[in-house]
Amino acid sequence: MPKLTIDGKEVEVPKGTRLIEAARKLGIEVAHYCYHPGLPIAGNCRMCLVEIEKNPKLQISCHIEAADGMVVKTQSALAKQGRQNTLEFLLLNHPVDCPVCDQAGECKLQDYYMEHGLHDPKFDDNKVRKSKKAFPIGPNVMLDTERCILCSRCVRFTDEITKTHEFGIFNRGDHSEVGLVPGKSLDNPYSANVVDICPVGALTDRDFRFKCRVWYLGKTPSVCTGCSRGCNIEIDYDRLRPHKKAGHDRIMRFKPRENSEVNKWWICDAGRYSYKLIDHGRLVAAKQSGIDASLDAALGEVAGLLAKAREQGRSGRIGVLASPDMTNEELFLVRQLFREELSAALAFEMAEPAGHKDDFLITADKHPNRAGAREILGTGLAKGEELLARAARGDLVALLVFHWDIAALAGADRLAAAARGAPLYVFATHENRTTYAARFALPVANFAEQSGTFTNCQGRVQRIAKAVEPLGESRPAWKILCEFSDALRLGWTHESAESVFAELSASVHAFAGMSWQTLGHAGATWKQGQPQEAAAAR
Amino acid sequence: MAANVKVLKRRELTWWENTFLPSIYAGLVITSRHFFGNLAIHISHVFGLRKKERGSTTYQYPEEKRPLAHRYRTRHRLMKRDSGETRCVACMLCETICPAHCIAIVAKEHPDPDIEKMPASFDIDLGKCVYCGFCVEVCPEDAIRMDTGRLDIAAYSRGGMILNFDHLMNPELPVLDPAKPVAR
Amino acid sequence: MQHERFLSTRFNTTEFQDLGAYRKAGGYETAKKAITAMTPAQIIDVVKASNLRGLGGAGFPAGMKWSFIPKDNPNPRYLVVNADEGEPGTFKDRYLMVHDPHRLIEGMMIASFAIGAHKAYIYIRGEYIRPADILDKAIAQARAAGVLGPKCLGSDYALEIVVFRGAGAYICGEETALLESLEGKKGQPRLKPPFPAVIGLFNCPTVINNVETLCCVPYILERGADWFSKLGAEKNGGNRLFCLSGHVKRPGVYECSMRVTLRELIYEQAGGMREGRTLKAVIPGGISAAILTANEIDTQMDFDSLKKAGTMAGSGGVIIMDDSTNMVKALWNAMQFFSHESCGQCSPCREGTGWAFKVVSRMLNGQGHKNDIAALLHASRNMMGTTICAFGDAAGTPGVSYIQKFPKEFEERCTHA
Amino acid sequence: MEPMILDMLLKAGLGLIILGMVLNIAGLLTWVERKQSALMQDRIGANRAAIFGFTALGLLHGIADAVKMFTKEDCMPKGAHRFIFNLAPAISVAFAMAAFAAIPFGNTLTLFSRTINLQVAELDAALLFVLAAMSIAVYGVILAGFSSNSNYAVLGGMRAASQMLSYEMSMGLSILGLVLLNDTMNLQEMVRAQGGTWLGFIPRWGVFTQPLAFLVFTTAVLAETKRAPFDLPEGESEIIGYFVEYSGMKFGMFLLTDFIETVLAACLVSVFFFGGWQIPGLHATGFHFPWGTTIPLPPLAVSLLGVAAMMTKVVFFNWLFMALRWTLPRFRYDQLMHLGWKILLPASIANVLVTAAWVAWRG
Repeated sequence: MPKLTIDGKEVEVPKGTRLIEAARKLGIEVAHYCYHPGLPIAGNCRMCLVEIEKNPKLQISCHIEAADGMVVKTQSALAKQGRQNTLEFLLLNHPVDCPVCDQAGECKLQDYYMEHGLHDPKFDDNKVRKSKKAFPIGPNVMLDTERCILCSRCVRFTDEITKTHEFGIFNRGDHSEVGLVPGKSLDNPYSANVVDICPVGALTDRDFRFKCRVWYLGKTPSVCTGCSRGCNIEIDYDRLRPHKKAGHDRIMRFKPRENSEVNKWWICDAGRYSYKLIDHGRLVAAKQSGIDASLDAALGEVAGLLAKAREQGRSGRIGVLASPDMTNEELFLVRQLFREELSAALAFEMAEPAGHKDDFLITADKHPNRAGAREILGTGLAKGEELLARAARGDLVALLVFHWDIAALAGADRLAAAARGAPLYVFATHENRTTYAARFALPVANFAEQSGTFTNCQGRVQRIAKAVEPLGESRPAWKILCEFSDALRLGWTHESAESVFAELSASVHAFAGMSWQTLGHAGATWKQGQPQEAAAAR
Repeated sequence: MAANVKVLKRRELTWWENTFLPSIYAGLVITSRHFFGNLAIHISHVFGLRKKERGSTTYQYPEEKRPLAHRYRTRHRLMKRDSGETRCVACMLCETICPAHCIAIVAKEHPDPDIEKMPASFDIDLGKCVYCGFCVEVCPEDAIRMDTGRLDIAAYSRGGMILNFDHLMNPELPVLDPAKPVAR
Repeated sequence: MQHERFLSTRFNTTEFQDLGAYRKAGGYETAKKAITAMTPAQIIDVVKASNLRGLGGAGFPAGMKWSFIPKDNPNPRYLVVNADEGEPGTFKDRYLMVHDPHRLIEGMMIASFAIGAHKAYIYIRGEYIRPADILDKAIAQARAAGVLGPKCLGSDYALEIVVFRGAGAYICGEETALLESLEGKKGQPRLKPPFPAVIGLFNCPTVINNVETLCCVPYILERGADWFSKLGAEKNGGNRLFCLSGHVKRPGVYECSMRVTLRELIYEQAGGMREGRTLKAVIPGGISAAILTANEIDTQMDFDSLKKAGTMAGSGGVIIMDDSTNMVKALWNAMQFFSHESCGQCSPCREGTGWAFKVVSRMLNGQGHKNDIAALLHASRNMMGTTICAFGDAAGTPGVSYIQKFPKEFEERCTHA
Repeated sequence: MEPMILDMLLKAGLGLIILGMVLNIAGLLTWVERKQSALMQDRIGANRAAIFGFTALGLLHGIADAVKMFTKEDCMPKGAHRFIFNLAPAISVAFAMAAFAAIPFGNTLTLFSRTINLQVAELDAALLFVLAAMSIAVYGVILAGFSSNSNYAVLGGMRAASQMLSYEMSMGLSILGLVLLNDTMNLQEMVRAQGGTWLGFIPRWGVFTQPLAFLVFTTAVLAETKRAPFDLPEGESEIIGYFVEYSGMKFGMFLLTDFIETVLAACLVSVFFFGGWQIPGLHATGFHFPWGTTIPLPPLAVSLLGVAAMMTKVVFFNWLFMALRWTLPRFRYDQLMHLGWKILLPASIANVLVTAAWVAWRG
């Protein structure tokens, strides 16, 4: 373990660590463009110059390995001057079209320009015009070769991460430009990651194009719900400006959030653009057989029904179809309310067609929390289809369905049969054929509108946080469950998902020892050893 | 820290000054001089004399407009390129800097990739504008200026105070339409 | 000063392109002796003792380079001959390859044996069509005669030589860019370390040597390290081919000892300046070297002396300019070359060469701004020492040295506000 | 009976004429105020109101104002005392106008062998009447403030009342000297007593016999009109006055009261100190110049000249008061009280004592 000094502070790092990472460990950010921790080192931007004692020349910190006794200065006048000179070179042929550039505001050229204060550039000639200005290079990405500083991150990404080799750098000298290999188009399932890694505005997102300036964005750390991988994301939403007309999309984009245990720095395109579902096609008001109804009436009816069933000792004939789309907290409340209090007929899985998967991030299971549901509710439960069949036989006093679109999975006929046999109450985020067929459809908040935790396929419990307010009348399912508990006088006092999680971690083995704080924004992997504790208890 | 205090003594007024009569008299002389001087000029004007002298320093506004300093900030306009298109590229810096939040821009793609971006809509709510001129200073494209010289801004509704893109591009048009509905 | 010549003795005939003639003159005997009677370590020691320096430009001791090949690496090893003679003002390797191709092959054979390579490449610049053909023919002849192949000269040693033609990029003369190019990629220098001796061609240990360097090897083994090192200067063994071009009476390739001075090269070997002209400036080692003025030519032409004089021996391309030369035009020429040949990988060189060229163009047109000299120096200095390969230094050197040595000519042209 | 009825009719007619005249002058003063201040301040002043494009130098603004005030909504604040609120402006304006009854606008006028005294009410105690009428005007102010159910209005009313009371003292005392000298309280008699000259060219006007009284009275009467520099009760732009809750014509009545009082003040100053309708050198038979020349005039002409002189003086003093209003800055309240109680009052008392001593010494 070499021990070295950076800016007067000592640090010990594993052998082979590059200086830039060693500095990062001390909280010192060395300006860089081509270096990316997830990509091979190219060393071509020459921005991360630092001064190393006993070395006459400045060295690039992304390439030099930390050695014992090294004394590195990142902020010496020489190092700063070196970086400033490099920045001047980089900006020589950059069009500086920040006004039209979507990257403006999160652009490393801007950031380092401010940091290095290159306020007296000496270049005063015409810039080299590249062959083409902005043009689309795939379904999701725009390329502007003029803004490119040829850091080759995108080239290395498609070479090393996706191995699809779409990008290349063509021509020589200051006519070099990045481009697609002839005959290719940037359409791999992870294509938009090049937008994130592009330090400047050369690669921009076509979907986000001109939609919002980044400084208007609010950012909330969350988890993608597209599949059971649980990629860490950042929800970027438009902080509603008072003078902007209401009614437009609130969520502007998803950005991957680094988590070395889950998704590294990446996210698939399908997950990235799934933000559109947050505001579109939502169920915003309670529906009675597809017609707008009072939410209070609907809640009251369900609560009354539960209370009556318990009174009459028929609560075992209440069917509850929970969902692996629900958070751990909601599933825990389902368990407490419906299994432990009412001993209702419980299920949370349905037969589904296998989803697309690949060998990188995308998993076949398209639900974010199946692992959590199995841990909390147990694996020995009936399938949703059995509940439907019981309902159709008239064996159930009511059927409560969370999130599932039964019509899409089991078919409209079986849904109709079940709805004839027992009153159907659907708790859904989006309008679909199931909500139309239900006696009452109740709007619930989606993952961007509430906080909670999901457990991904690796057994990693990760927090989501509320980015925007629930749309319309919708509210988080755990709040609805708490309201039912009030009607049954169970004495629950949950005021937040956090307090539910505290109880969950106290009573479910896999979550033992976890707390909202220890999860942090990166999550934590649950305890191995005695899984299926719930099933064992049954 | 002890402050250095210098005590200034006021001059004692004389008895005669204390009556204020001389000051009142002097004041009356001044105002009367103006009164009779201006009166004489006005009367002369009636007879077509002394036309070059003004009997007043005020401007009779609608008929007579005060010359504006060239840097005086008046209603906004959007500048045009040689082709007649707007210079604005919808960078939203003006919207960002505006302390009154009176600017609202929606961007769209420009057919010319060399320009790339242009406003799909550009609204300025003059009812909120504080005429600080920050938008002009911040504009990187010299696309917005406040030099129309137009001060005649009035409307019958708040909605009528909102300038849209056409108004900004054509500052000579009569823009504030009294018939505009009150609601936005 | 008398110079014992050996490299250039066959420059006025083409008969030794033929294997038969070459062998008749004793060719391949040294190689045979080396392969059969010597161990690789012995060969390396001899070469080390001879003070043979890399004659491509960097002047790195050749024996040392060979000894860097890791002994325990299981991967195959390669010898690559850098015949990408792209430095303006340099044309010595062409003479060697055209007039004595088998000498190169023999040198390669010895070097390959010394480093344990069984495959060697000659990376020859694309413009050298005839030399490449001659080499191809010579290799085919040698292989047919059993000189090369699975059993070289009847020994157990196997060696194949491939001639690889470059596509005309100057940067591919840089050894790692050459390797990239050889691997079929875009010719761009690699980050060092690791050095090619550890990870080189196809990620295998590789030695890259210049044509002239390898041509010296058979002589060293034949006549002894002592003879060779005494020929030259201290730590700069042997002779060197100097390519004299420009405003002298007899431009051409001259083989001289490393001890030769620049003055002797110009006034004795090349017959002095053209009629009625006086010397103004000399570039002693190819266009990348710093320029010298007429009163700096008493320096010795070995690597270390020239470095001390503030310039470099480089590739041996001596460019002589008389008093009719416009230095701005000369610099313009150099910068045009560099801005055209920058590979575009590192930002300082990619952008800096173009910038410097633009500034010099402006000066040449008489449109120079008052602060253009400062800008040119700024750009040139900041290119130097900040790039992956030495191209940045090479491209920055002319700008700095021309302005230092001939400031008036530049100032005259920078008068615009 | 008959002459008495005729007398009554004549007096009633005279009263109406004077009333009309005063109201018109007061109305005109609104225009004068605008125009005069404009000229003094290098402006143009009101010039917009037009009938068929004729603006008549802005004179129509008075009419426009009247129309505006009559047509404006008449608001009454919640909780206001309805009766007093309505009564207050009437008191103000009525008593201000009543005071004119005692003002002589000319000597006697002989028409068709009837001698008409150009004074509506031939009161022997006219002076007291005038002072009384002016004092009652204070009630209008106080009541307005009191009835408005507004703290600001009450404060304004109290300010106005204390100011007017303070200055009434000095005003009454300053006139006392004249009463002592002229031995009458009848204003007509007082004017007659100011006829003639000293040394043939100095008119025997009160301003010369009682210069201190003139200064004190003028100051006090200006304060009484509640106009700048004594406009604290109203404080048009800064401090809110007693009529803050008034609108429409009731507000207009307060406004008018100010102007009527200004006319009244001008009349009183003329009558007390500038010989009223007297013209120096004009006798009942015509002009008698000190160097012996005479211009005989018929008695009717003399009477009309007297009326004209009175009018001229009133107009001049109106102009002067306006000029003062637009020249002097407003007093601070403590300065106002200081001036009233500590300067004007002692000065007027001293004036009375000295005059009394003089009268006693002369016999």
